[in-house]
Amino acid sequence: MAKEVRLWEGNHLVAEAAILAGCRFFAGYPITPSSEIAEYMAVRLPQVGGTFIQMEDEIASMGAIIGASLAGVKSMTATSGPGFSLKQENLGYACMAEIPVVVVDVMRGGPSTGLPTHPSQMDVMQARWGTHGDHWIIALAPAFIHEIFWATVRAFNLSEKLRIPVILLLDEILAHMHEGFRLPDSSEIEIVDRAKPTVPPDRYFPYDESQGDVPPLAAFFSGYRFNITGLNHDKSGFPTTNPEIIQRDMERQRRKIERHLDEILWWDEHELEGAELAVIAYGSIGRSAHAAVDRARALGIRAGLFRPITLWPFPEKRVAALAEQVRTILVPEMNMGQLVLEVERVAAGRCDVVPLGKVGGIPIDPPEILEAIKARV
Amino acid sequence: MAKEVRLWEGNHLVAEAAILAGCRFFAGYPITPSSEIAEYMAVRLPQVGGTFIQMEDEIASMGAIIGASLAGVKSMTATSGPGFSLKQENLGYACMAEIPVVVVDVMRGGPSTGLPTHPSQMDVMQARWGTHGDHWIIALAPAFIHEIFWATVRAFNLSEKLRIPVILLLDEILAHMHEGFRLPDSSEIEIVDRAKPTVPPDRYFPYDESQGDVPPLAAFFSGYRFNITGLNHDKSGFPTTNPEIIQRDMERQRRKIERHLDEILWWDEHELEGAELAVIAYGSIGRSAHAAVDRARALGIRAGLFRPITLWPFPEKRVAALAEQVRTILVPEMNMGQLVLEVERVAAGRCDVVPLGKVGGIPIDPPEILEAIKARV
Amino acid sequence: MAFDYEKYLRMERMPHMWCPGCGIGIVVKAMLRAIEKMGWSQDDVAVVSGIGCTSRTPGYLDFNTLHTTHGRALAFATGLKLARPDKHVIVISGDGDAAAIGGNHFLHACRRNIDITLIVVNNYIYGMTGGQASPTTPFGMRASTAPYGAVDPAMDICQVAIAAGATYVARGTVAQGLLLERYILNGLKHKGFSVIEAMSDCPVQYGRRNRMSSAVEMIQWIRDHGVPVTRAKELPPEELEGKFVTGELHVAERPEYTEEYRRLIEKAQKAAEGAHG
Amino acid sequence: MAFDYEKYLRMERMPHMWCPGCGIGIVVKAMLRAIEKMGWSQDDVAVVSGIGCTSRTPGYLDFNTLHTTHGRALAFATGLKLARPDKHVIVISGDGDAAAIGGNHFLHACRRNIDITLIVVNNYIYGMTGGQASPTTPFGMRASTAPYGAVDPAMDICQVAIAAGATYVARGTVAQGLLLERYILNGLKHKGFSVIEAMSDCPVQYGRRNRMSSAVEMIQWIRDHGVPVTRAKELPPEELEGKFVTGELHVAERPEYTEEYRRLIEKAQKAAEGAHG
Amino acid sequence: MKHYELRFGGVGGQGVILAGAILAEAAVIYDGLYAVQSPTYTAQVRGGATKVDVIISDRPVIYPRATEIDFFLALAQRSYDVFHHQLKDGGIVLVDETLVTRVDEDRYRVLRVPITDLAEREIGRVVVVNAISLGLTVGITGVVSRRAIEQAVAARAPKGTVDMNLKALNLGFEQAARLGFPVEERTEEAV
Amino acid sequence: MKHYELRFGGVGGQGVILAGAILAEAAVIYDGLYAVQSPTYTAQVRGGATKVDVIISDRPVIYPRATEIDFFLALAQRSYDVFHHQLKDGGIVLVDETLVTRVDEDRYRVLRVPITDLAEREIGRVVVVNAISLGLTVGITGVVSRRAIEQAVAARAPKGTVDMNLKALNLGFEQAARLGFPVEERTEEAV
Amino acid sequence: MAETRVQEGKAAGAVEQPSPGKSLPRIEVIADFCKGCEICVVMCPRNVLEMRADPSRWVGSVVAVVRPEACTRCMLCEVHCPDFAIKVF
Amino acid sequence: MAETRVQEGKAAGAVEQPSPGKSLPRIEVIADFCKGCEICVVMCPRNVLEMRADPSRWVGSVVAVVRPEACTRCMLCEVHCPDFAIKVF
Ligand SMILES: Cc1ncc(C[n+]2csc(CCOP(=O)(O)OP(=O)(O)O)c2C)c(N)n1
Ligand SMILES: Cc1ncc(C[n+]2csc(CCOP(=O)(O)OP(=O)(O)O)c2C)c(N)n1
Ligand code: SF4
Ligand code: SF4
Ligand code: SF4
Ligand code: SF4
Ligand code: SF4
Ligand code: SF4
Ligand SMILES: [Mg+2]
Ligand SMILES: [Mg+2]
Repeated sequence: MAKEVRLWEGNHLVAEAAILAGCRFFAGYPITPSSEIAEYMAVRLPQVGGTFIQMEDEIASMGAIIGASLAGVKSMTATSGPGFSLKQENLGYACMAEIPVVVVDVMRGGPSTGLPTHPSQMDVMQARWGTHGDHWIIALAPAFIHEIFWATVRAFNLSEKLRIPVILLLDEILAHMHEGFRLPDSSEIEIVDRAKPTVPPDRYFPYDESQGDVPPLAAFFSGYRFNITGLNHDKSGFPTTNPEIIQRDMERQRRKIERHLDEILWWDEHELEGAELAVIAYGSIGRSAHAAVDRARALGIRAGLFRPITLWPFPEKRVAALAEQVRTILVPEMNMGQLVLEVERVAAGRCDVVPLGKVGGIPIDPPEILEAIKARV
Repeated sequence: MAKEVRLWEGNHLVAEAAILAGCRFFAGYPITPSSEIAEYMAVRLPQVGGTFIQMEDEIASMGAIIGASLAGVKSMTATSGPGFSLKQENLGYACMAEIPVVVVDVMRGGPSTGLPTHPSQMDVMQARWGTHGDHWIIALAPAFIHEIFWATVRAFNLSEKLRIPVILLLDEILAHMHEGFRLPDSSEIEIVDRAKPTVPPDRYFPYDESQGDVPPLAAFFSGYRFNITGLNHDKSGFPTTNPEIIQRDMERQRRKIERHLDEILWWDEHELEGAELAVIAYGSIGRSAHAAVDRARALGIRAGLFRPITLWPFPEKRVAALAEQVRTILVPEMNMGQLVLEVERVAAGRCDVVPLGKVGGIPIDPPEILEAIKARV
Repeated sequence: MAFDYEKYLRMERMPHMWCPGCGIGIVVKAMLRAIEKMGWSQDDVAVVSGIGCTSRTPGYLDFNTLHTTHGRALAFATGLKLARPDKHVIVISGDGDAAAIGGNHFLHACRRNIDITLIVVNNYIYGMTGGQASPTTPFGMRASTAPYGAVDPAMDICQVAIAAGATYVARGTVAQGLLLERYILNGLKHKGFSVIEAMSDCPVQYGRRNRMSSAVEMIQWIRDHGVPVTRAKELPPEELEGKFVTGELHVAERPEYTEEYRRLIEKAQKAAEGAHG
Repeated sequence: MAFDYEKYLRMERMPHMWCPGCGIGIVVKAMLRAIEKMGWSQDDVAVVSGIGCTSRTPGYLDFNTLHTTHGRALAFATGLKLARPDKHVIVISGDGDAAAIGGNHFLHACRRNIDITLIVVNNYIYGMTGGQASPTTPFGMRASTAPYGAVDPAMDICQVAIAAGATYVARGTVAQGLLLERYILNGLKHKGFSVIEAMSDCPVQYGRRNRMSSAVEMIQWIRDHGVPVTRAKELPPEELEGKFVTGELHVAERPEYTEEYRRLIEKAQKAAEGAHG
Repeated sequence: MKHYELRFGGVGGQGVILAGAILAEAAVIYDGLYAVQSPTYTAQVRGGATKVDVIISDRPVIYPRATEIDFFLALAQRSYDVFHHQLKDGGIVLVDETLVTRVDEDRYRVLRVPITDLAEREIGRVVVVNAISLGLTVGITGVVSRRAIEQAVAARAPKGTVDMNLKALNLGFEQAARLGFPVEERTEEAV
Repeated sequence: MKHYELRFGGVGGQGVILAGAILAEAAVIYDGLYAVQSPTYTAQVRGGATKVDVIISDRPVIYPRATEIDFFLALAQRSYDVFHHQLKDGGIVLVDETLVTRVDEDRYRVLRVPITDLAEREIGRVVVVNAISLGLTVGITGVVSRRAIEQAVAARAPKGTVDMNLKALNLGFEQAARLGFPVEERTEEAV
Repeated sequence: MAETRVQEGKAAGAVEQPSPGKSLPRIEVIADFCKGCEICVVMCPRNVLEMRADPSRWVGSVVAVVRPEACTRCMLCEVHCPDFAIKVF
Repeated sequence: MAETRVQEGKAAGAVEQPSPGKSLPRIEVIADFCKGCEICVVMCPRNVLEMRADPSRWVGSVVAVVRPEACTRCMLCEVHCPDFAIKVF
């Protein structure tokens, strides 16, 4: 039965989308501006037979969702900057142990307590590098209400498919804005569940490369008894210090990303054809840039927009090609320059890369971006 | 009185250097391979009238050193990967509040519990981006025993001078190796203490731009009563949500780094003259690369070494110039490729940048680097 | 005669941000009167907090004031106190700050018996973030994250403090500001870690969700649910169900941490000299 | 008759890595005998740990085993248990893991009274990292970070557990493996959060520094310093100084968390249906 | 193309953010338009200035914040001061005249209504300030249909307060008419 | 140029890492050479294979790990197996013959001494295995002076054990001599 | 309103009669700080205070001193005013 | 060695005499697991066990069963062997 259009708060839609994607466990600790996700889950999860728990802190929340996921239940947590910092250690555990989980970080002004009720895009680099040690992670930054929905579903699907934590990065504007959206029917939603082992228990190994880059993950209590550890491990999940095994294991983890780029990478392009200047922007500033590009085009300026939704892994190839095409890439972000560093790296000198960072809790609006575009063409 | 040459363990020398640099407070939580720093401090600090405390966890340790530093006492903590992740939130507080502290991270294999007793260089990006929100930080990665000493002293001096947290990045090899070193006399050591206010208490503001990019920091209990918060604040240290004030404050913080690059940046060059290939390596792998370059030169290969000791801020200008000079930059690291990303960014396509990452807890030895050099010339 | 609160307030930052009828102000006043009675110079006092409504206190007070991260006030305070054991460090925390995310630092400050006074303003809720359940939200009561009523039992902060080793533990209420002042005063006088829990009202985030929408109603509820410790001892457990015990719950003498550390320093220095001599 | 430990061991990973005489193995055996008595299928049992020597236990056991991060075992276990309330979750932790870095999760697992059994192997020290002081290192005893003797008083894990709300709390020792087994068994039977503290020896990192270099000496010390709770009640406090009380220290009935949550789900679903109908 | 940017400004607790959501709901659910409601909090607790932007359009809304505001409802001076800057020259400013006294008359078209007084006097409850404001807003701007705002208000009104809120909404429309904005015919089947 | 790379391998608890430090101290403090001692732990607790590299040179040591080992002392089979690979062809392997039995005779020059047995039999304490090993190492390689290693051992020996350790060291030198390596003259003022 | 009174018992030793030798109590309200919470009103054992509506304030009301002559200077109003808005001299 | 005996009291109900009807106890030592800690030796109330030096092992010794006939099958050795190295049948 087709559902009606409703006005959705970004945070609430994340929660509802998670439930539709199969999420049945949420552990969290309140923090502005993400708390509405927890509050919505507190109401809704028990209605669908799931479990919401408010833990004693963010560290515990992150631990709890890994535990629940290991029992085969799709799990999520949500937080903002300070809480995201606290989750980093256990987030790294999920990377190492390859446990599917979804972590929402609603970005607010930072560092530290910063500007709790104001938007920022300051956790973009942390999302990639926040935990210690080499690790791979996926981070999605939707911009429109429907993207918030589909990015949440995709976060779960990628996480399940690749046995990897997926970060959903919102900013406070998107989290708190309300926008009209019709919830799709469950038949319209493709849901991916992690692969289950096909071998009998005595031949099951949770990190068995011979089963592919993403070996199946059995659920605890399902008759497959195995070991999970945050130490480097061999294919059976037991600790090892063997350098070759470890190197291979890490390479396999990297391959999980590299070989699935087609499914992971997601972006939007707007007016890039014939563009001499490309704006690269994401999240709510992606919308601002979209508006600015429209205005620029209206003025006859050949500007276009590349709006990555997948921030990590970064869409390197496409951006490299873009750098080849345009003379300038402008990168407005609500921070002092973060993703622009990655753009610079990928552009590799092929064009000018111009940061347009701004902090203080107010967005970069279309006129400001338009000004910057004009100054560069 | 000139001291004798002694065999120093890297970790112990960090601790002794800290004491000579004026450190009188250490709070920590044990973790391999950094624990010897705490253990040494537990013995030595009370001997010099200082205080060592083992806190309940790394979060508390980080909080305690900020508290002690605010009372005017130079403070340090030491940890390794998992603990470094846990310190991130309060590390960001030190950035925001601009409290001088020194944090040692002895890198071991990661992510997660990883390889606790084996070396890595996997926390390099985390050192820059581990906490949420925009922030600036200094990270030093010494390679030789004398550098360990001087980098520790410099960490304190930069921290005091710039009111910024400084990260000292060792790897397990450097932490546990013993090497001969003669402790300098205190007269040979330049010690920088944070600027004290020169204005009377009623005109004192802890973030007063008019006092320079690094406004003086009064000690608690010194007759200057002021407020410190992790919220964005105005010059007086009270919370503000004024975007202009915040933007200016963040820009001042960035300037603290930019205007003091001369003092902050520190690197070693070896055989770069006429080099066609430059190796960029740091920490113990910097030593390996040095040996490899020597062997390459002996074979008539025009290779040289750029060995940054200051990793963050990255010595952009020098590396950009190098990228102009050479055909290839080779970046061996005990990780899957971290600092190489920054090298790529800075090289901006001027030359080939080749990663040589390795994980699994064993170092990249000179023959391996030599092989890679040969393959590229 | 009116107490001169202005002496201790940063008047340029007043009026404060707390909601009408919020009990935090009552606790802060009791604390200021107690400090005045100690006769301490403002320069010698630090007030440290975490994050939350309660934790906004330091910003209004003219001491050395430190607004830290959520739950970590005691960790920062421990460093501050160890750096200057001769000065006075007071920590003020909300129930979430002290007992949820800050629970571990609370445990260990108690254990060390470090000479810090901790005031916990227990309003049963996360006030600042909008009414989520706290570890002290009573069973069955509502919060934005407990829409069907809390299923977690509430923590008794004072009992945990006692078990963990705090040497002065008292519980007062904002319905009895003068008693509260006395407990805080005794806590400040006490050498060792002292915990004063102040049962307080949050009409906006807790009261509103639990049929007590005015501060007056909540304060009444608090008054009615507190049982003085002397009386509590005589009551059967059933009658204490859903109530809390007030008064000085625990006073003990144990070595204080900074003094022990001073002794350790002497010992270490003597040993080191011995080694040289 | 010899107990069939092999049934529960991953024999291909044996012998285990613990030092000669280390008490952890004694605790693990008691735990395995208790599990056997419960008659549980190995598929239905998860053993979860943090980091430390004790926390290496899961790797040797043929259950669903989870070796998490330092101090966080109870957090992971809480998620696991809530996801499958019908299964059995046992956590085994060291004293540092449970009471230092893990203190907060410990407090709140006790408070929630979630049906998990926690076994704390208290060997007074951080074994794995090389003998640093733990929150249970007795006052004055030496550790690598307490070279002049510990100045922090030791935490009484059981007392904190009781104050925080655990409903089965017992303390045994590795000198009395059969009693320990009985406590663990009663803990496993108990519906609610149960804590069994096992006083254990670490000859290498603790004993060596404190003039008990052999396991036998340490186990003797443990035997001599435990006072059964029945006897402890009769002794004056002075005589308990420096000793620890053993036995079942606290057994209570309180609503169990996952059952309460099941009820909440029913309530929520009824309410939601009501809203639809 | 229809594209209208509105801003409601007040202080925490007044409920302007909810009012913005109701207006957006009227547009999206009942009029089939596109809309974004986008709030700004300047303080975490009561008493701080807050605002909400509502952008209503017949095409998808790209940028979710108002940049060229057509209509600004200010229920607190502080809020006016902080948030009026993005108003178009000549844009409409509607203020509660007892609460907002200093307005830039030269730049904007200023309308004054004693909204809070009316709420107390006519309905007897201050909470209906929002419903009155919505009536005024829609009456003045016509940005959504009367029927849509009625349905939206009714759907959001707490149990037992629907009539009171619709009455207040109507009062708003009447006030708009009084200010010279035409009254759309009343829809009776609203509830 | 003098550049000598040594490796001592054993299992946790045997103290080879300390032995490496003492040798490095002999070089640095008493012989005025450059040296790095660089340990490797493969397990956090007892019983795992450990090794320590000592590089002694008359110039500053660049790379702190051994890559072309001249001399390898192996006190455990496991340690030999894991750590012998970087030994030079023809390099010297000294093993405790009761603990290490399988050695690659074709590649290395293998010397066998029953070090642990000697410690028990001649000195009566297993702990002196390290001192004997140091005597052997220096006796065989001459990498530091006898006087230097004596001073280093004496300085590191726990109170009351100096004589025992020096006796063990001497035993090591004697064993080296027995294997055909010349004995440097005894320095009496060592302690 | 008797049932909403919240009083601190004599235990705290604070409730006194006005002493004849002293001047009459002066009760000062800092209206800018008063948030109209009514706590002082219910705390006062002598009905000295009352709330007064004031629609010009976002909180809607402010306290007023209506029977100053009855005041015993017990300080309960001052002690319990969370807003530092009432002072008894 | 009497003074180093660590015994679990009768409370645990475990110390029994060998029952004449049953076959003699068989005590199995898994030498590969035994780390020579001596705990079983001091736990045994009947002096059934003894340590034996074995320099070929890094731990230096291993347990030996010297008086099997005295064994009461009380299981204290087995229960307290941390290394799963001794079994009493
Ligand atoms: C690490 C972190 N997590 C969460 C938050 C969000 N937060 C701020 S205050 C608070 C709780 C406030 O409750 P309480 O401590 O009881 O203080 P109150 O506001 O009730 O006085 C929370 C969860 C934060 N600032 N930092
Ligand atoms: C976050 C973090 N901090 C510190 C460590 C280092 N660490 C590993 S185990 C351990 C303590 C072990 O002590 P305990 O819990 O008592 O266990 P035991 O080894 O004594 O059984 C520590 C501090 C870590 N792994 N992770
Ligand atoms: S939200 Fe609650 S605790 Fe916070 S200021 Fe308001 S009433 Fe006080
Ligand atoms: S170090 Fe201590 S706790 Fe760890 S295995 Fe050895 S004896 Fe046991
Ligand atoms: S001091 Fe205040 S409370 Fe007491 S009688 Fe006077 S007005 Fe009433
Ligand atoms: S208690 Fe204070 S704020 Fe409340 S009504 Fe009285 S004077 Fe006003
Ligand atoms: S069972 Fe073991 S402890 Fe008991 S008597 Fe026999 S050998 Fe001794
Ligand atoms: S207790 Fe076990 S490990 Fe120890 S000596 Fe006896 S059999 Fe060997
Ligand atoms: Mg609270
Ligand atoms: Mg321990």
